[in-house]
Amino acid sequence: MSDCSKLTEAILNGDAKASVAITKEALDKKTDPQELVSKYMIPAMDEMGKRFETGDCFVPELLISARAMKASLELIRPLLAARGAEPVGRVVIGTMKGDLHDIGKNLVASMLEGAGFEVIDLGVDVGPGLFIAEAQAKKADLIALSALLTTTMPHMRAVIEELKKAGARDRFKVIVGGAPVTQRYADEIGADGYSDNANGAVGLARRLVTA
Amino acid sequence: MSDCSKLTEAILNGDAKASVAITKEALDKKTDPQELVSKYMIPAMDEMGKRFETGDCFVPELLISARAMKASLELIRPLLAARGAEPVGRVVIGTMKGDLHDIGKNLVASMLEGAGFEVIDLGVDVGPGLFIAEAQAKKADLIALSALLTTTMPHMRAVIEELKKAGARDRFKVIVGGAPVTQRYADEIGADGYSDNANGAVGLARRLVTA
Amino acid sequence: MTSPAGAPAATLAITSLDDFIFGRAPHPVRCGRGMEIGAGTVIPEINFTLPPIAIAEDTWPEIRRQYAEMIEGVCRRAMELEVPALLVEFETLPPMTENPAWGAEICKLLSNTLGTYHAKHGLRNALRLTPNDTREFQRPPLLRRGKYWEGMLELFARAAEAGADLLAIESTGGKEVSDEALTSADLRAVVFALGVLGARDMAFLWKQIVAACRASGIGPSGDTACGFANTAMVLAGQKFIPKVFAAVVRVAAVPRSLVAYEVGAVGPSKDCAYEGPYIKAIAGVPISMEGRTAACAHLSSVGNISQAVCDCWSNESVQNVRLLSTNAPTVSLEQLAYDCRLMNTAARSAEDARRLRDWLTESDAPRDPHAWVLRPDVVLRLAAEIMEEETPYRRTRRAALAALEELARAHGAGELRLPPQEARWLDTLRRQADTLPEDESALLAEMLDSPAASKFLPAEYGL
Amino acid sequence: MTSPAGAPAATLAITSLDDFIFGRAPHPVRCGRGMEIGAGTVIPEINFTLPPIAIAEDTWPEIRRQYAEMIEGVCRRAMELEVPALLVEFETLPPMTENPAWGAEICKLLSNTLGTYHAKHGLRNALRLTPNDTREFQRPPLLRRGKYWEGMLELFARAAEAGADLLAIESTGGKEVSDEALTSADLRAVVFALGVLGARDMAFLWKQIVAACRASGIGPSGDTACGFANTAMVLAGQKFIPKVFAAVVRVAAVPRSLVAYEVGAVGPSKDCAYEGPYIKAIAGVPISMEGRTAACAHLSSVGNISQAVCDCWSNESVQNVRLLSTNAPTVSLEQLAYDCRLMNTAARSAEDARRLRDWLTESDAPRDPHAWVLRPDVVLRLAAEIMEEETPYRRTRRAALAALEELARAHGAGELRLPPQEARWLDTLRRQADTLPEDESALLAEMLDSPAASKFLPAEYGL
Ligand SMILES: [Zn+2]
Ligand SMILES: [Zn+2]
Ligand SMILES: [Zn+2]
Repeated sequence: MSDCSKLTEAILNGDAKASVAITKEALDKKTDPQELVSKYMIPAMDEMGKRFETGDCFVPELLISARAMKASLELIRPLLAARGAEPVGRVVIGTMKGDLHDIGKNLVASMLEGAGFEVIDLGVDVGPGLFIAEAQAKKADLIALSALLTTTMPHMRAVIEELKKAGARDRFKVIVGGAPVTQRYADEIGADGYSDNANGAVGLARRLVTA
Repeated sequence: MSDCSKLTEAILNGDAKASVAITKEALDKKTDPQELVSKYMIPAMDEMGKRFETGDCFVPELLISARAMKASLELIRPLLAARGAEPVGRVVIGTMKGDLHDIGKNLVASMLEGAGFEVIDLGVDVGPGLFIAEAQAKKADLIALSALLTTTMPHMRAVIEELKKAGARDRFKVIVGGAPVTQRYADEIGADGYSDNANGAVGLARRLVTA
Repeated sequence: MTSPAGAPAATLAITSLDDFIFGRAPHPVRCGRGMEIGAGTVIPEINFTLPPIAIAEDTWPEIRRQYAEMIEGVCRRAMELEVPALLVEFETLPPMTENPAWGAEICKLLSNTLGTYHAKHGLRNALRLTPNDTREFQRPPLLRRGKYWEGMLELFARAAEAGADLLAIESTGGKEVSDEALTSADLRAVVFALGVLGARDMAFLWKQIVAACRASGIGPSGDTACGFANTAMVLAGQKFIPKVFAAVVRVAAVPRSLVAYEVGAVGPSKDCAYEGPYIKAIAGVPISMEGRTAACAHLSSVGNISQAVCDCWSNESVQNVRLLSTNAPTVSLEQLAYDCRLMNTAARSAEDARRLRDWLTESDAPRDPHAWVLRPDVVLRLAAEIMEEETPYRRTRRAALAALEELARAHGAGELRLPPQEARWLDTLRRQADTLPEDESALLAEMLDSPAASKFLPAEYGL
Repeated sequence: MTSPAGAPAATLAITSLDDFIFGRAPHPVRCGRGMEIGAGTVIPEINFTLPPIAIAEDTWPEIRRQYAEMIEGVCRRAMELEVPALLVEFETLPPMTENPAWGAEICKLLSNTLGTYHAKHGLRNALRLTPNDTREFQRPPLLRRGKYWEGMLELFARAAEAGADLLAIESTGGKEVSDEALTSADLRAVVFALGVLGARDMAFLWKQIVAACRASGIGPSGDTACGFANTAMVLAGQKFIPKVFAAVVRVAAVPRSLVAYEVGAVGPSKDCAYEGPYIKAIAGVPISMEGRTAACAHLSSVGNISQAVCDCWSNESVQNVRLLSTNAPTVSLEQLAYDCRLMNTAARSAEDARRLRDWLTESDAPRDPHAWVLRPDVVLRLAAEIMEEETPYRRTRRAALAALEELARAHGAGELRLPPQEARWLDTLRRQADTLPEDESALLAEMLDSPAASKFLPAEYGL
C-alpha cells in the first residue's frame, strides 16, 4: 500500500498522468476503491485547500490537482457505482437569472468536483424553475446559487420561495454566494449556507451533506 | 390701513419694537386682528422664508423676524382667543429618547412659532409616552419628532406604534426629521410627513393642518 | 523617476515622460455643455447605480425616483464645490439594454437635470451613456446578430436623442474563452482571447458604435478590458490567481483596447480601463481612471498610481445607499471633487504636476506588480515595444513577453517586492509565453482543435 | 505661501512655517503596539459604528458580531495595504457610556483583534476609546455629579483594563448656551460659552481624565470643539448660518480646546477638532484630522486643507453598511491608507512635504472662510495673537477679533472670495465683537442677568 502515497503526491502536483497510472495499478492489485478515495485522494485535496488558505498556492494549482483527482475518480466511480455507493454529494449549480457572471460559479463547480461531488452545472442566467426541476430530476442534495449583481440577488429568494410552494424545501440544501451576497442576506432569505469564497463553499457543502 | 404695510416691513427687518408699536396702533384703530395676521404678518414671514430658500438670508435673520412677529402676536392672540379663534395649529415637538441633539429641533420650533403655530417643546431625550400624553393633554394637531442619531431613529416608529395601540393614530399628524432620517424611512414607519430642513418643516406643517 | 531607456517608437502619441501627465492629452475631447477633457484640467467622472431592486414595470416609478435623487444630489454638490466640469456616466443595467426604451428614459432624465444645472448655474457637464454588452448573456455568444445585439444597436442609435453626449461600452468578445483561462492562469488562451478574438470583435463593434455616433453627432468615447484584465485583477486581489499573472494580462489587454481608437473612438477611455495610460501614450486620447475613490466598487492595489496620468477621475460606481452624511453618490462626488482640486492646483506648474504624478507612482509601484506595469516610465517603454508589432495578435504576444521581462527585471533589481509564491510564477508564465507562435494562424488552428473551441463561434469573429 | 508677517510669540511650539508640516509634531506620542504618532509618518485613523439598530440585551449578540466584522475587515485590509500603523477609534454609543460594562466589552473585543494582528502579522496599532459626554443628556446639565458623570468616570477608569491605549472625549460643557447662540449668530454668547463656561469645564474634566489615564498607564489623548465649531460648520454648510460666522467660531474655539493640553492631554487631538492645526502650533502635540475622507460622515468645505498639517488622517465615522465592494469601514480604511501613502511618499523630502501641504492649502483656501482660517500661515499668525493673552476668556475674545480681522483683510485683498450676503456679516459680527468686555467678570455678570442664565448652572462651572 505504500505505493498509494504516491497517488497523494501525484494529485498534489496536479500530475493527472501519474495519478491515473497509480490508480490503475492499485485497482489491478485489488485495492479497495473507497479506501483510495478517502485515504489518499481526499486528503490530497484537503492539503491543497490548506495551502490555498495560507496563500501558498493559487486556484490554477488547485484546479490542476482537482483535474488529476477527477481523472482518477473516473476509473473508480464505476466500481463504486456497481457497489451502489454514491458520490459525496450531488450539486445543481448556476448563476441567477439576469446575471452574466460565471467565473465564481465555475470555480466553485470545479472545486466541488475535485472534492468528490457530482456537479450539474446549469450555466448562467438560470431561472428558479430550472434550478428546481433539475435538482428534482437529478436527485441533488444541494442547490448552489451564484449572483454577481445586486439586481439579480432577489432571484435567490425566489428559488427558496418556489421550493416552499412546491413543498420541496426540505429535500435540498440551498447555498448562496457571489460578491454582493452576505451572510445576513443568506439568513434573511432562509438559505442553508453562505460562503464568501470557493474554498469555503466546498467545506460548507461537505458539512451540509453530512449533516 | 397703509400704515400696516409698515408692520410687514418691521417684521422683515426683525424690528420687534416697531412691530409691536404698529400693531398696538392698528388695534387701537380697531383694525381686524385676523386681517393683521393674514395680510401683513404671515406674508412677511413667507417672504423671509423665500429669501432663506434662495440663500439671501440666514436663520439668525429668520429668527429675529420670527421674534418680531411673535411679539406682535402676543398682543393679538388674546383678542383672537376671546373670539374663539384658534392658532394656525398646535405642535408638540421633541428629540427622541436617547438623543442629545436639539439644535435642529429648536430651529423648527422657532420657525413654527414664527409661522403662527403654538409650540409645546418637550426638549430632548423624550420617550414615546410623554409625546402622546402631552399631545393629548394639549389637544395638539401635530407631533414633530427629531432624531440626530441612527440609534434613536427606531423610537420614531415606537411613537407611531404606541399611538395606534392607544387608538389615537388619526387624531394627530406625525412629522419626522433629523440628519439620518429620510423620506423613505418616514414612509416605512407610516409618518405623515418628512422634511430635510426647518423651512420645509413649516410648509409641511401648514399643509398638514389645513389638509 | 528616470527617463525610459531606449528611444520610443515614432508611433507613440506621447514620447517623453515630461509630457505624460494628468489632465493633459495630445488630442483633447470637447463634449456636452462647455466641457473639454484632456486640455489641462482633471475632471471628476461620477457613476452611480441602484441599490438592490428588481427592474420591472411596477418598480419603475421608484427607479426613476432613485435616479432623480442621485443626479440632483450630485449636481448640487458639484456646483457647491465649484468643480471645473462634471462628467456623469450612466451605465445601464442589463434590462435597460435589452429594453432600450427603459435605458433611454433614464438617460433623458439625467440629461435634463444636467441641462438645467448648466443653464441655471453654469455647471459645465456631459453625460456618457454606457450600454451593457449583453451579448455575453448566451454562451457561446452571438456577437453580430440576435436579440441582444439588436437591443444594443437600438440603444446606440437612440443615445443622442436620449441626451447622451458620449457613448461607451465594456465589450466582452473573447471573454467566453478568457474566463476559464484566467482561473487556470492559462496565458496562451488569454492571449488568444484578447489578441485574436477580442481584437476582431472590437473592430467590428466599434465600427458600428462610431457610425452610430457620427450619424447623431455625439462622441464615441471608449472601451475597457474590464471583463478580462479587471477580472484578473480582482481574482488576484482575492489571492485566487497570481498578481504577476494579472499584471501580465493587463499589458496583454492593451492591443485589444487600442482597436477601438484605431477605428475611431476619441476618448475618454472608460474609467475601469486600467490599461488607460498605455492608450493615452499610444493613441493620445484622454483617459478616465479610477483608484482609491473607487473603493466603494472594488478594493484595489493601484489606488494611487492609477491617478498618475488620468484626465478624468472616477469612482467607478456606487449604489444609492444612505451614509451618515448623505447618499453615497454625493459622497463619492465630494471625494472626486477634492482630488481633482488637488491635482489641478499642482498642475498650475507642469513641474509640480510631474512631482505629484511621481509621488502617486512611487507610493504604489514597488509593492505590487499590477502597479508596477502602470508606472508612467514603464508604460512608455512597454508601449513602444508593443507598437513595434503590426497586428493585434503580435502586439498582444509581445505585450505579454515584454511585461514578463519587465517584472522579472524589476524584481531582480530589487525595485519590485514579490513574495516567493508570486516570484516563482514569473518562470511558469515565461515558459508559457515562450511557446506562443509568432504566427496567429498557428495559434488559431491549435485553439480550434482544443476544448476551448466549444466555447466560441468562429463565424461571430469573421473567422 | 509666504512666511507669516511679524515675529510669532515665543509661546508657540511651532514658530516657523517650514516646520509646520504633516506627520511631524514637536512632541510625538508613543502608544499601543509599536506606534509613534507625529514622528515623521502620517497614520490612518479609522472609526466605525453600527448601522441603525437598538442597543439592548436582545440585540447584543448582533452588535458584537457587527463590531467583530468591522475590526476584522479593517485590520485585514490594513495589513494587505501595508499601512505604517493603524489607529482605531472606538467612539461608544450613549447607552455604552451609561452602561460602562457594555462599552468595556466592545472595547475589549476590538483590542483583542488588534492584539492578534500585531502578534501574527506585525501590524502596529493602537486603540483610542472615546466615551460620550453624556452629561448633556439633561438640561441644564450636571457636569460634576449625577448618574451620567458617574457612568463616564467608570468608563474612564475601566478603559485600560478594556484594552484602550488612548482616551479621548468630545466634551460639551457650555454647549447648553452655545447651541442657541449659534443659530442666532450671537457671537457674544458663543464667546461666553467657549471662553468662560467651556474652558472651565475642560479644566475640570481633563484633570479627571489625565488622572484616570496616569493611574492606569494609558494616554490622555485629546478633545474637540465638535459640539461648538463643527455644529457651526455644518449649519453653515446647510446655509443656515453665515460661513464667516462659523469660521470665527472655529478660531474662537481654540482656547477652550487648548485647555485639555494645558492640564495634561498629550495628543493626538480628536479627528473632528478642525481647530487641530492651532493646537499643534501652540502645544506641539500631534493632531488627528479628517476631510474629504470623512465625506461618509459629513460633507465639508475643508476637504483638502484639513489634511495640510495632520499627523493622523481619519474618516470621522462610517456605518457598517454594505457597498458594492465590501463593508463601508473597509472602504474607508482603504481610502485613508492610500492618502497616507501619498503623504508619506512626499514626506521623504521635507521640501516636498511642504509642497504637498501648500497645494492642499491653496486648493481650498480662497473658496471658503472656514478653509481660510485653517491656512498654516494664518494659523501661525492667529495662534501667536491668541497666545498674547493670558486667560481662556481673553484668548477667546482675541481669537474672535483676530479671525474677523484676518477674514476682512483677506476678502478686501481679493484673496478670499465671499458672496455679498456673507461679506455683509463681517461687519455685523465685528460690531458684536467690539462690544465684548475685556473683563471676563463683566461678561459673566451680564450673562447671569440674561435669558441665557436659565440654561446653565453656575456651580457646575465652579462659579
Ligand atoms: Zn468595468
Ligand atoms: Zn465602470
Ligand atoms: Zn466629533
